[in-house]
Order: sequence, then structure tokens, then C-alpha cells
Amino acid sequence: MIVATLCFYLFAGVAIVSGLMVVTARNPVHAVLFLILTFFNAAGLFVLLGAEFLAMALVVVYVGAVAVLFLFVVMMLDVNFQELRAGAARYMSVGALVGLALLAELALVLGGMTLGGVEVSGGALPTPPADQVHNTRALGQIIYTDLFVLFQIAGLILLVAMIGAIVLTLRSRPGVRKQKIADQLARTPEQAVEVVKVPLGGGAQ
Amino acid sequence: MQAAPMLPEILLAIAGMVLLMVGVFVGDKSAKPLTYVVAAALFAALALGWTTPHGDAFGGLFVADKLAYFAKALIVIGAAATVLMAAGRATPSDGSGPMRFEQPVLMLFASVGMMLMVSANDLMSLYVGLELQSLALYVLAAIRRDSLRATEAGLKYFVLGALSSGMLLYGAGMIYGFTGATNFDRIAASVTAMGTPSLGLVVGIVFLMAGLAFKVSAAPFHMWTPDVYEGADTPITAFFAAAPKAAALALFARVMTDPLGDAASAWGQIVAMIAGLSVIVGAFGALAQRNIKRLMAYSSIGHVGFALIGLAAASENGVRSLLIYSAIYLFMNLAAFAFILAMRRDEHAVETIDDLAGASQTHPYMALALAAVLFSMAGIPPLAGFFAKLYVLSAAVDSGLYVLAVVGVLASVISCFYYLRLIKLMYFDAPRDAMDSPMPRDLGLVLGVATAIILVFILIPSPIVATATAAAQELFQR
Amino acid sequence: MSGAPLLSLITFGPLVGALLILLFARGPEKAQNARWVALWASSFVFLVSLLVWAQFETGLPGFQLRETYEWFPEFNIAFQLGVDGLSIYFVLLSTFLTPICILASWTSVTTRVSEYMAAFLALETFMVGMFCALDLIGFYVFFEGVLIPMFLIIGVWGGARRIYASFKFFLYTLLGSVLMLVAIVAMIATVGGSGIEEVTAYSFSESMQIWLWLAFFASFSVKMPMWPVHTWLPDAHVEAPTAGSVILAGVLLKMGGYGFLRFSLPMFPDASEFFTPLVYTLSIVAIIYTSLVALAQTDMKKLIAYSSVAHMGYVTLGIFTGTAQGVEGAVFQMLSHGIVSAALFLCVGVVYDRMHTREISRYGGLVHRMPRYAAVMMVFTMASVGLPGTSGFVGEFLVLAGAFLDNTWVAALAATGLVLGAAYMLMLYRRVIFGRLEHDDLKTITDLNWREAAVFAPLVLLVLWMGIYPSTFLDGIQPAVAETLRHAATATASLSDSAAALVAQMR
Amino acid sequence: MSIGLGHYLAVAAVLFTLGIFGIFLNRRNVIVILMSIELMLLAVNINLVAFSAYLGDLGGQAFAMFILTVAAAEAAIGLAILVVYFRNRGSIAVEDVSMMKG
Amino acid sequence: MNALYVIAIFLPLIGALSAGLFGRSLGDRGSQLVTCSALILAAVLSVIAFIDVGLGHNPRSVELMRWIESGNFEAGWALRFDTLSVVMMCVVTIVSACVHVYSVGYMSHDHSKPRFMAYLSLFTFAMLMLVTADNLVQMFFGWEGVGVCSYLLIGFWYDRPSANAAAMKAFIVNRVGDFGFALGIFGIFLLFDTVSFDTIFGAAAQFTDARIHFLGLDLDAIETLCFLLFIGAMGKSAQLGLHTWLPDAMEGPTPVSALIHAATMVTAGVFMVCRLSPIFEYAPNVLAFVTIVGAATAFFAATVGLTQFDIKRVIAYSTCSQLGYMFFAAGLSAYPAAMFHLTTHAFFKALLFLGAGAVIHAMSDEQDMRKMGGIRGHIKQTYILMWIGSLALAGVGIPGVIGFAGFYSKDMILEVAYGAHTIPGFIAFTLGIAAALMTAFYSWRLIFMTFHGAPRADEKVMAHVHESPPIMLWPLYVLALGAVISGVALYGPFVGHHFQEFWGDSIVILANVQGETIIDKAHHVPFWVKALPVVVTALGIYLAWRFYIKQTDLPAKTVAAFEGLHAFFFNKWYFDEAYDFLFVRPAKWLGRQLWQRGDIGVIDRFGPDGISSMAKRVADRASKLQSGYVYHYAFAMLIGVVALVAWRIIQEGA
Repeated sequence: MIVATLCFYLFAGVAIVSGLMVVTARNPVHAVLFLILTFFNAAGLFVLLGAEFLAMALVVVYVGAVAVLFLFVVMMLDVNFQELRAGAARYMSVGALVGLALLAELALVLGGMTLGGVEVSGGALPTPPADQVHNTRALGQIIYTDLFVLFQIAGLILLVAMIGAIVLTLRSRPGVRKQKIADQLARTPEQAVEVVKVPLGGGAQ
Repeated sequence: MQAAPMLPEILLAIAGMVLLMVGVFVGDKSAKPLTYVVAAALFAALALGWTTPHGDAFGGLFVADKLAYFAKALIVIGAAATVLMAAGRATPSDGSGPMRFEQPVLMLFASVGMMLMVSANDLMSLYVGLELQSLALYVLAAIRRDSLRATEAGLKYFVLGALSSGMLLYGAGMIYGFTGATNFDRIAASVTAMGTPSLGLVVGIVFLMAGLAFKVSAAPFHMWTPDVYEGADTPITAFFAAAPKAAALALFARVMTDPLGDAASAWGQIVAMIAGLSVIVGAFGALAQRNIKRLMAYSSIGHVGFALIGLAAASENGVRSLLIYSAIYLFMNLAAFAFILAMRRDEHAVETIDDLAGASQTHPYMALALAAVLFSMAGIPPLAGFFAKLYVLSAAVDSGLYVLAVVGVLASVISCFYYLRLIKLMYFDAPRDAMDSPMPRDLGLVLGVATAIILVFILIPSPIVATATAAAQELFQR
Repeated sequence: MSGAPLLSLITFGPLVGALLILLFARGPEKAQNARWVALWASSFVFLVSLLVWAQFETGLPGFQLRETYEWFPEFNIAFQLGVDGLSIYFVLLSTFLTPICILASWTSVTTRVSEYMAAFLALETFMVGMFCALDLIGFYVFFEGVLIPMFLIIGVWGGARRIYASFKFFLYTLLGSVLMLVAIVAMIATVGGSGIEEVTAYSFSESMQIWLWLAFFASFSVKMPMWPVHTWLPDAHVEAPTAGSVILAGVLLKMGGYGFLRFSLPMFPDASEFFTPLVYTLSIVAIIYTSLVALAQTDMKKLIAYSSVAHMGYVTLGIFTGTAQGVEGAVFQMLSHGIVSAALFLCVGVVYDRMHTREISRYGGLVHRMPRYAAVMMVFTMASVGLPGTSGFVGEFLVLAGAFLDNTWVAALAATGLVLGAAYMLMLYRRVIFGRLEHDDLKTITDLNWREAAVFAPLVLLVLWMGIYPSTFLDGIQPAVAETLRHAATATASLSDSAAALVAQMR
Repeated sequence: MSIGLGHYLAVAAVLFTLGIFGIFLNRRNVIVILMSIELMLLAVNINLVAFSAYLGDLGGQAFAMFILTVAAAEAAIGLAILVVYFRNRGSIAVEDVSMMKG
Repeated sequence: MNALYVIAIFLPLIGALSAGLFGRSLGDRGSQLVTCSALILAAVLSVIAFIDVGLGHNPRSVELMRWIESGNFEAGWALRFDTLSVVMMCVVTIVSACVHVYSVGYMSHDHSKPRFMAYLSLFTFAMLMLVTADNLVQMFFGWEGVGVCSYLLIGFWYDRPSANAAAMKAFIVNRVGDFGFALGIFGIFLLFDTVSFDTIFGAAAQFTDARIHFLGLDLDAIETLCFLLFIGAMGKSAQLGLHTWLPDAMEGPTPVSALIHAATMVTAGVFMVCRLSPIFEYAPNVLAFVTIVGAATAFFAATVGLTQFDIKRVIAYSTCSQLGYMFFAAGLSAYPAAMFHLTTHAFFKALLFLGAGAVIHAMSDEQDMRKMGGIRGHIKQTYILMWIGSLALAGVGIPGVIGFAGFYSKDMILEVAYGAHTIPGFIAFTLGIAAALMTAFYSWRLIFMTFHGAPRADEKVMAHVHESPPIMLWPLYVLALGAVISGVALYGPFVGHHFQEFWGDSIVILANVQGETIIDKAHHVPFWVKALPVVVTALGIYLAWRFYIKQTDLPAKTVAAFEGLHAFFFNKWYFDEAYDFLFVRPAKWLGRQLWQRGDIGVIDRFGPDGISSMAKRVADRASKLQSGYVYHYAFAMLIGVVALVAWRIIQEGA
């Protein structure tokens, strides 16, 4: 258990610190990188909680796709970071106070909880014993059966996201020249080459 | 795995995908025909919903009950009307060309999201429905992508919307944690068993409510509304103002009274607080506005606050009053936006309130209709808006919320001031350069029908009242 | 005809006229057509209301000519109409003044005539409906609905500061009324029904009565208007077109007094008794204060407006004396004031139409050119002053008599209004009518034409009739007032009975 | 000292707070705000998974799964809006996103 | 017979309506004819009524119509014919008829004769309603009715600002009195539960010990009510304090002054006290007050009369003074004496006024006596008639033998005052004698200044001086006849030893333990008391002769010697100035202040305008909060959540 405890503190500590860096880093590129670090550690926490598939998905989806997307946009927009104004410190104190108040409230409510401390009425989707059914399989079983419709709707959401991304960012530029292979292949020598006879001393016209 | 109750949504989703394909292949010139198909599909779905059986669907993830149907009717009416009104109404001043074909499709998907969320019977289905709607709306807000104001509106809406989803999810997570379920029926059972709700549940409820309050644009989670209403393209704003409001209000009512009904002690006062704050913000915020869309935004904050007063009553009457309020408000909003969409001068949209000056002389019937709508919004009898307020007040007073009722009516007096100012501009002031006339026929139709409903509600209240009563009754019998 | 829904007819008849005008008044003759339609509609309604009067059995308490329609069944709210001795004369007053207003606006309103006429007819519907409604919600709908056409009438066809005045009028009265709405809702919730009789029969607890009374007071005191919430009235009167002022003074001000009688007194008898000193104080301040203010006015309409506030002071005073004389006097005073102040505003309108100014100093010596006008105005001035033999006397006298029975201080202070009222009205008359004809532009002013004379003749006759043979009206008012007072008394008694029973139990 | 539910919830709470901090204390860059949103959603996921483990109920994990999906979609749309905004405004400084107010 | 009496009352109304409404079609002549004949007929009927009711002791009352009924309050239209009312009817109709006829001549140059005749007739109707009222409210109707007619008639020449002002003043000052009257009526109703005379009079004796809670004081009921009613009488009869309107009322045409401000309306107060004698008798303190006020008025008005130059004002002050006599007689319970003087006074004062009118008419509308003089040769008849009037006014006669009308009535009053043997009676007697001296002086001052000496008017006016036409003179003769014989003729029935038989129930005088009434006592005063008034009158006439005929520089010298006193008298004891300072200007000032400072400065500023501007400020503030910055919006949401959570935690924890 001590290993698990140490791992928890490691993952949790790194996740929190890197999370802090995400919101405080001056350079957005650094922020993205810290975000990736946070996700990695969160995935670690998921593993500790026995949610291997989610940990995997987190790494694949977030680190592999979302964070990279962020990085890509940061680069693409090519913001001049030097020009970006530093945060207004005068709001900082009030803001921090309110933020801390939120934290304190959450801590007050959640701090005392321990695993297995609360009475439960019995889950709707009970977790099968981990030694019999693997987490991924178990999750797959309910997602594709009980929650199939939500899965479909999630697909719809992704579709909307796709439409949205396209409708917002895709531009057809009329002035851009494109390679048209069919045209190229359809060309005949007659069209391509004109044979002219140049009279001596007359020059081409 | 009963799927039949969700057939309308399935139909619409399929229709959306088919239309998307059509749009992709035909291009933007298909946009206008598509709007008619979308509207037809919406009404078809509504009709389908009328014929399909009610009850649980997909193992209790969704439920098609009278509340859902009532809300869906509003969604369909609001969405269809605004989709139609949006047809061919790009604003040339923005130089962004004609309407994109994606616009009706996204509106359709947003409507699907709304219909799903009002049918949600599980925190997960609530979330996916809500997000389907929200994502489509974020895109719609910014769909005039060459307009700085539209994109700024989209950005603000997105950032704050995401924040609110975060809060909602955090709350949903805590509710899940403290009741052990995501299904509404199970949550309800757990809450009932709990007696007094545990602190964790209460905090979860508060976070969840923050998210919902954002969606209905209740104070203090309202601040996106004016900017987004102003920035988004006017047809889009009309859409925002009509359908999602009704959907979110119905959802709010369902979540509070169905799974959390027995935790009313935890949320009743919060709703009351939010409602009171909203009517005040709505009243004072609008006083300083010159842009009519912005003004309508503040007005909507106030109206939502009033509707939430009904919810704060935490009773069957309260939910009924909320439903009636949202229905009547929907028609008032449709009429108002039909008018706003018709406000064009030399083919350019105009949107300051001063452009209304003297409208009663240049456009007498339009002005008369808008005046009726504005008086109704102000809650002056004998117009429908008065009865909407009456039902709410009655519910509030039944539950002993006298202070809230008084705050509500006092705020409505203040808000009266800016409605009157619009009427004053139309009726008392001399006309300036006349706006384009005649009004486009589709807008005139919406304006006329909606105004007629507002006017005759006093004579024939039962279509709205009886269905709302039935919906509320069923919700409380569960 | 006895089975015909007469009250519905007079309530909604004008609305039909308004719709006709709005929908079908077209073409070059639009304005003239609108005028005629309005005149016909309102005259028809007036005739029907006379029929109502004929069918009304004087001397019976309770409501007559009742009609009931299903409305909001889930709230146990039905749309009920009916009249009793308190309301029937106000109905008649409304139906009587509307055609007069339409005639009075025949030539003075030239812009947007069809809308104007439609607004007036709509206004009539709301006024008549308010007095006929036997249901709290119905009452409130009509009570508030009046604001819409009146707002437009002041705002569209009013004077220079019409926007300020119309907003002040609308928002001020609305502010008072919404509190009443909350109270109404609370009453319906408590009683479980909204019929006025049903609610009147219910005994509210004393603490609830206090709150409900205050809420209703907020509405009615503004509408009356009582000091110190009267300041909307001078502005509204001054800026409104003549006919608007006529209706405002003639009928709209009566809505507050009617409300006190219909609601505050019988429904909250204990609270009414508790607050009587407050009402007395405000009424007396109103009488003295506004009379003094009237003395200082330079604008004809403003002066008459302030005099209205003072006269309404008598009404509130009378209502809360709780004596038959006081209450009947208050009702009569309202009727009389409805005629007299309406006529005075019409008088102002006559000269305003000719001179386009209401400044008192711009007039003087009108009697030289307008002897008939001077005579007519003298009648109304005297009625306003409360000369015996005119309608003004009966109400004022009964109110003061009732007040004297209850509290001599109140009566004595209120009676100072007799002197002050004479002072400002005579001052007005002297400065406008008497004196030399000095202003050049007045030298060509013309006397009343036949249309104006036709407007004034019935008013003059009515003022004298009400002054010389008030029994025509008092006989009808009496049973209703007795009923109201009896109810107030029994309610108080039953409350004290229950309190006594409670005490007995505790022992 | 064993690790309890409270610990996980605490971590999630801190991350959630950081996310919110990132939104309203950030004055520099809208992208950072988007990242803060991701942090918030991550915190929610930790919460759900922790509850799921604690309740022995897979629903929480499934919920987290959907949140992951939606969050990805959200990120895509957010970035798309950001890009079009940048095209119009030429800046993504948070303080510049304030053309409409009042 | 009843119908006849009712017709007598309503004939003037018919006349008024025909002249007023159809004056244009009737024409000047027609209007005059209608009104005059109506009045003359009414006078004839009144005399018949007098003979039947007064002399035949045949009182009755006639119900006409219901009027105001509310709860147990009932006041009908009913006419009461008893001795008191028929006496008044006679006085009113006869004088009025004379004035009507006179007006035909006097107003011959006026352009709105029908209006004038209508007003006069209307006034007469109102006055008849007053005197025949069967209850207090109807009396109030007549009371205010005569008030408004007086207003109309004073302001008849509406071109004159002074006439308009005087009319207003008359109405408003009367209203002050009516204020008391009205309160008195309410009090009567409170006490007796009725306003009908019969019931009140019948029940008065039972309420002698009743108390009333009035203005926070616990007072004797009857005394309080009588006091309030008397305030009304003071206003109408221009008693000291509320007299200021009467001299100004002379702005009206002279016939009006004769009718209203000498013979009829101003005596209504006296009539009222007499009419209400059954209750006044139970209010000894108020009667004492009435006596003092009457005596003071008699003296005060006489002093002012000494100094005035306007011929009509002199007579007006004289009227005021004579009303004082009547009041102190009434105050001493000698109601018959008061009524007697009222009747005689009506004749000779109307005569004097109409005579003055003839003078003014002759002098081309000049009223200032300083611009008259030396016209007795030109208008002999008028001169003689004025003499008769003055002799009657001054009460010249030979005690125990014969005299002019005033001689009987005024002497009777002074005898009553002496015979009362009370302190108020003594004061009244003293002041009455002093006033009698002054009366004689100013009456002959008037005659001497007007008719004697050298002409002071310019030649143009003098050339025009002419005797009045017969239509003006005939009424004068009628009145002169009354001035000469009414005293001797009416002395017996009115105040003779069997006066009670004549008055019947219409006047109640409580007898003392010996069964003697005040009238009986008055008959037993020593001779010197009877002689003294004649002596002082002679003295007064002599002094006047001395001052204005013999030694014409004496007035100026006297004025110089008593400069302060003269100014005080001349300026009418500064009453007008004081009222202006105390009431009129403060009221106007207060009105302006309440309007500008109260309504606009406070109520509107902090009420509607204040609230709306505050709302606008709040709105501006609120829209500043909407800063446009995303982080502010997010912050607001955060604060919202944090606050709500904190609130819930605290609530749940508590």
C-alpha cells in the first residue's frame, strides 16, 4: 500500500504543481506542455483508482490530440508573447481570496470523506470484480449496451464540432491555384506544344 | 431498451445528417430551401412526438413525458419560427455574403440537443443533450465569422459556457458521489432516503444550479447574455432568445423538482435568490441600453428571473407557472424579434432603439403589434404577459414567498419604463427616415400570429394553461 | 330583453367599435369615419347602459344583472359581471362621458384620428368593465388595462411635456397597483376563490388585513390621488388632450374611491378602522394643502387638477368615516366630481381650442365675447365650489356631516376647504371670464358653437338634477352602502367574537 | 496513512479551483483560458472516477468517458472560434475581447 | 291657499329663468316686464300670506319634494309658513318689487338688462327659500343661494376689476361664515338626529344639559352649536370681524345695494338667530356673545361711517351699524324687537340706497360726496325722500306720541338693552346710544354734503343733474311710505304687549321666573331711556348742521385735531389691511411655497423624479459592471457560486 500512497502523492503533487504552472506560465507553449504533464499525472491517478481504460484514453485523446491541437494553434496564431500584457495584479488579491474561499468550501465539504465511508443505495451499473472482468471490457460492455444512445449522441456532438470547426475556419480562396491532375493528364502534345517556324532573322512573334 | 419515445429526436438527427449531406453537395445556395425542410422536420418531429408513446426510453436515460412534450412544443415552435425568419436574412453590411447552409443544420442539431435535454432522465443524458445544444450554439454565435462582433460574441459565449459546463459537471459529479446514481429516479429515491440532504449534495446542487442558471441566463450567471445577443447575427439572436430559453427553463424545472424534489429545502432559497437578483438586474440593466438587441437581452434576464420565481415556489403550481411563463414569453420574444428583424433601412439592418422613432406612423400595424407585445412584456393586463406574471405570483404567494413576489412586481414596474420608452419612440416621437417597408411576409406572419396569441390568451387561456397544468401534475406524481 | 347580457354588451361593445375603426377605417374619409363610428358606438353603449339602469332595481342590496363565464377554471376564477348601487352610477358616468368626450374631440383632434377614437373606445371598455367586474382578477385586468389607452392618449395627443406626464402617470399608478396585485393573489390563495362576494364574505385575520389593506391602499391612494402621491395628476391633466383630462378627472379618479368602497372597507374592516386616522390625516392635508397650491396656479388645467385632488380628499374622508352619510356622500361626491370636473376641463378645452394656451394670464374678459360660455362655466364653477342646488353640494355636505359624526376636528379642518375652494375657483373665474377684454387675440374669439353647446347642455342639466333631486341616485346608492357598512360591522363583530371565544378557551 | 476518497476529491478540488483561477485571473491569453477549462474538466473527471471507484459503480467512469469526448469536441470548437476571432481582431489578448459592454 | 304661497315663492324663479334663459328673445322690455310683474304678484301674494298666516295665526308647512336623504339624515324641500317667514316674505317681496321697478329706470343705459333682472329675481327666489326653509339644510341652500346671487350682482359690471374683487371678497368672506353655519348644522344633526326645525325646536329643551365633544373639548352642546351657527349669521350679516365685504359690495349697481345689502340678504343673519330662537334661548352665553358682537358692530360701523366720502359706503356702514342693533336685540332675547327693526330698516334703508342711487344717477355716476353739493334744487323729490329716509334711520320722533319707523324700532331695541339689566345689555345700551348719536350725525352729514352748500361738481355734470324718471321715483314713494308708517303700524303686533300672540310658535322667548319676557321688561323702562335716543339724535343732527352748513372749516379742524383717530376710522379700523396681512397674503405665499417647495421641491424631487433618476443612476452603475471583460463575467459567476455555497453551508450548518 505504501507504494500506492507514494504514487498518489507523486501524481497528485505533480498534477497540482503543473496545473498551477498552466495558469501562471508566461509562455503559452510552456502552458501547453504543463497541461500535458498534468494529464499524464491525472492518468496516473486514474490507474490508481482502477480506471485503466480512462487513463489510457486520457493520454491518447488529450496528450495525443487535444494538447497537440493547442500547441498547433498557439504556434499558428504566432502571438507575439512579449506584447502580451502582464496580469493586472490589483485584482489578484480579491480574485485569489474568492478562489481560496471556493477551495476552502470544497475542502470543508469533501475533506473528511474516506473511501467506503458513505452509505450507498447500490449502484445502477455495478463494477464487476476487477479480477474477473477487465476494466476496459466492463466499460465497453455498458457503453455499448446500456449507454449506447449516449454514445451515439456523443458522436453527434463530435459531428457538430466538426461542422463547427469547418464552418468557422475553412475558407475557399478563389485566387489559389490548385493542381488539377485530370487536366494535366488530359493534355495532348498538340495543346502543349506549338511548333512555329521562325523565319531566319525574323524572331519569334 | 425502449426507443420509441425518442423517435422524434432520432428522426431529427437523421434529418440533420441528410440535410448536411445535401448542403455539402449543393452548397450555400441550398441554405434557403433547407430552412423550410428544417422547419418541416421540426414540426414533423413534434407530430411524431404526439403519436409516439410516452414513457421511459433507453433504460431510463430519457423520458418522454408531458413536461418534455410541452417543452418540445415550445422548442419546435421557437426553433422553426426563428429558422424560417433567419432564411435569407444575412446582414449585407457585414459583407459576409448569404446564409451558410450549415446554419439551418446547426440549428436543427441544437434543437435536437434541446429536445434531448428536456427529455433527460439521467445526469449523463442531461449533459450530452446540453452539450449538443451548447456546441451548436457556440458555433452559431460566431457563424458570421468575418464579423468581429459575432466572433467576440462566440468567444465569450464559449468561454463562459465552458466554465458553466464545468461547474454543472462538478455539481453533477458531487450529486453522483453523494447519491450514488446518475439516474434521476435513483437520485430521487436516494434523496428521499437521506431526509435532510447532506452537505456534499447541497454543494453539488449549488454547482449544478450554477450551470443551469447560466443556460437560462439568470443573474449572477447572466453576463454573457447582453454581449452575445448584441454580437451575434440578429437571426441567430432570435434563435437564442426563443428555443434554448424555453428548453433550459424546462430542464431547470425538471432537475430541481424531479430528482431533487425532496431537497427543496436546499435549493428553494437559492432559486429565490437567483430569481430576485435576475429581475432586478433585468430591470436596471435594460434602462441604460440603446441597442435593441442588448435591451432584449436584459429583458430576457428579467423575464427568466420572473419565471424562476415560479420555480422558487417549489410546488406543482410553481412549475406550472414557469411553464406558462416560458410559453408566453416565447411568443412575446418571437414577435419582438420578428419586428427587430424587420428593422431595416436601405437594406441595412438597424438596431438602435432610436430607429423606432415614429414607427406608428410609418408602419402602423407593425407598431401596434409591437406595442401590444411590449405592454405584454411589461405585464400590463389584459395581455398575456400579465397572466404569465399572475400565475407566477400566485405560485409564489401560495408558497409564502411574499418578499420575492413584491420584489418581482416592483422590478416589473421599473422594467416597464424601458418598454414604455420603446412605445414612446414609436408612438410619441416624430418619424425619422422610414424603415424599409413593407415588412417581409414571413416576418409579418410570425409577428401577427404571435401577437394574436398574446392578445387572445385572455379569452382562450386553456390550450397553454391546461397542458402546462397536466405537465406539472405528471411531474409531481412521479 | 331581460335575458340579454347587457353588461357584456356595454363592456365589450366599445371594444368592437375600436376594432372596427382600427381594421376598417381606410381611405380619404378615414378620420371622419372613425369619428362617426366612435360616436355611434359610444352612443349605443350609453343607450344600453340606460337600459341597464332601467332594469336595475333600486333599493335592493347585492349585485344584479349578473353574468358569469368560465375563465380560469383551474384557479377557480370565473369572469363575472354585475352591478350594484355602488357601481351602476359609475358605469353610467363612464358611458355618459365617453360620447361627450368624442364629441368634444370632434374638431380639436386632427392627427391620427382613428387611433385616437379607438383608444377612447378601448378606454371605455376598461372603465365599464372595471366597475362591472365581480371578480378580483377581472377587476384588476380592467383596472390596469385603463393605463394603456390613457398612456397613449396623453402621450400621443398631449401637450409639450406629454412624455414626462404620460410616463409619470403610467409608472406611478402601476407602482401602486402591482402591490395590490400581490395582495389580490394572496387573497385568492387564502380564500380559494376570486369572486368579490366570496372574498367579502371571508374574514381575514387581523394581521393579514393590515398588509392587504396597505397593498390596496398603495394602489387606490395613487389612483385617487391622495396627498402626497398626487403629483402625477397635475402633470397628467395639464398635458392630456381635453377629452383625456375629462375622462381622467371624470372616471379614472373614481376608480380609487370605488376600490376603497368595494375592497378596503368591506374586506378589511378592522384594518380600515385601524388606518382611519391615517386616511383622515392625508385627506385633510390633501384638502388644505392642495387648495392652497391651487391658489398659486397660473395654468387653468393645473388649477382644476389640484382642485380635483382636494375634492378627492373629501371622498376618502367620507369613505372612512364609516357612517352612512359619509360613505354615501363620498359616492355622490365622486359622481358629482365626475360631472363637474369633466365639464370644467371641457370648458378649458373650449378656450384652448381657440387660443392654444392654458395660461390664466392670457385670458380675461371672455364674458364679452362668450356670454354663453361664461354662463356655463359659472354653473360648473359654482358646482365645484359646492353651492347648494348643484351636485357639488350634496356630496360635500354629506361627507362633512358624516365626518362630523365621527370626529369633529376632521370635519372642522375639512370644512376649511369650503372657503379655500371658493377662493381658487372664483379667482380662476374672475381672471378668465371677468375683466376687460384686453388681449388683442381674444377680440375675435367666438362663443360656443352648437356642438359645444350640445356637449355642455346635458352636463348642466345633470349638475342641477343631482343638486336638486339627488334622491334619484342616493336611493340606489343607499342599500349598497348599507350593505357595505353592515358587512364591515359584522366582520368586526365576528372577529371580536372569535377573539372572545379564544379567550374563553384559554381560561 | 491510507489514501481515501477525500484525497482524490481534494486533488480534484484544487485542480478545479486552478481552472477557475485560470479563467478569471488570466489577463494574457485566451488560449490559456481554454486550457484552464480543460483543467476543470479534468478535475471533474477525477471526481467522477474517484466516486465511481468508491461507489463500485461504473457509471462514473462512463460519465467521465463522455466528458472526455465532449471536452475534445469543445476544445476543437473553442480553438476554431479563437482562430476566427484572431483573424478579425489580430489579437487574442483577453483584454481585447471587450468590444461589447454595458 | 298652500299652492298660492308656493307660487309666491317660485314666481321670482320663473321670472329669473325666463329673463335669464330667454332674455335674448324676450328683449329688454320683455324681461323687465316678466320679472317685475312676477315680483309684484309675489308681493301681493306675500301680503295675503301675511294676513292669513301672521295676522290670522295660521302657520303651516308645505312639503314639496325629497331632497337629501342618507341614512337617518333627511332634508326635504319643504316650505314653512309661519309668522316669522311671512314677515320676511313681505319684506323681501315688497322691497324686491320696488327694486325691480326702480331698476328698470336705473339700468336703462346698461346693455345687459335681462341678465340684471334675472339675477335680481333669482336672488329674490333664493331669499324666499331662505326665509321659508323648513329645515337647516334648505336654509343653507337659500343662504348660499343669496350669497352667489350677491356675488353675481356685485360683480355685475364685470369690466371693473374693483367690482370683481368685491364680488369675490363677498363670496369668500361669506363662506367663512358658512363654514361655521355648516358645522353648526352637522352638530345639530349629531345632537338631534335631524335637521328639521319642528323636531329640533320640540326637542331643544331636552338637550339643555347635553355635552358635545368638539375639537377635543368637552363643551355644552347647545352653546357650541349656537355659536357655530352664529358665525354663519355674522358672515352674512356683516358683523364685526366678517363685515369687510359689505362696504366693498357697494361696487355693485345701487339697486343691488338696496335690495341685498340693506333690506334683505344682510338681515338673513338676524332672521336666522330669530328663527332659531328656540335653541338660542338655551344658549345664554352665546346670546351674550351675540349682544356684544352686535353692539360692537353698531358702534364700530358708526365710527367708520362718520368719515367716509363715498355716498354708498356711508349708507353701507350705516347698514352694518343697524344690523348691530338688530343683533344685540336678538342677543338679549328680544327677537321681536330685532325683527321689528329689521322690517323698518328694510324700508328706510332701501329708500336711502335707492335715493342715493337717484343722486348718483343724477350726478352722472359720481359717488364721491366731496364732488357733490348744492343739488337740492335740482332734484327736489329725491331730496325730500332722502330726508324721510334719514329721519327714519335716525329714529326721529316724539316719545310717546309719534315718530318715523326707526324711532319705534330703534328705541325699542335700546329700551330692551336697558331693560335687560345685564352687563351685556348695559354695554349694548351704551354703545347703542353712542351709535345713535353718530348715526344722526353721518346721516345729515350725507344730506348736507350732497344736497346743500355750493356745488363741487364740474359744470358739465351739474348741467346734467336732473330728477329721476317716475319709474324710479314711484318705488321710492312706496318705500318712503313704509319708512314713515311701518313703525307705528307694526309696533303693536310686533313688540306690543300681545306680541306673543302675533309671533306664535315661530319665536320662543324664555320668560323669567316672574313670567316676564324681555319685551315686557322693555316696556317698563324709565322715560329718560325712551327719550335719550331722540335727544342724542337731535344732537347729532345739530352737530352735522354745525359742521357742514354753519362752520364748514370745522371738519378739517377736527380731523387735524384727532388725526390718528380719524385715520383709524377712515381706514375702517384697518381691518382689510390686517386680513390681507394675516390671511390673504400668507395663503397665497403658502400656496406658492407648497407648490414650488412642497410639490416640486420635495414630493416630486424625492418621489417620482427622485426614484427615476436614482433608477437611472443604478442602471448606469449596473451597465458599468457589464465591463465587456470575460474575466469579470467569470469572476461574477465565481462569486455567485462561492457566495451561494457559503450561504448554504452556513444555513445547513446552523
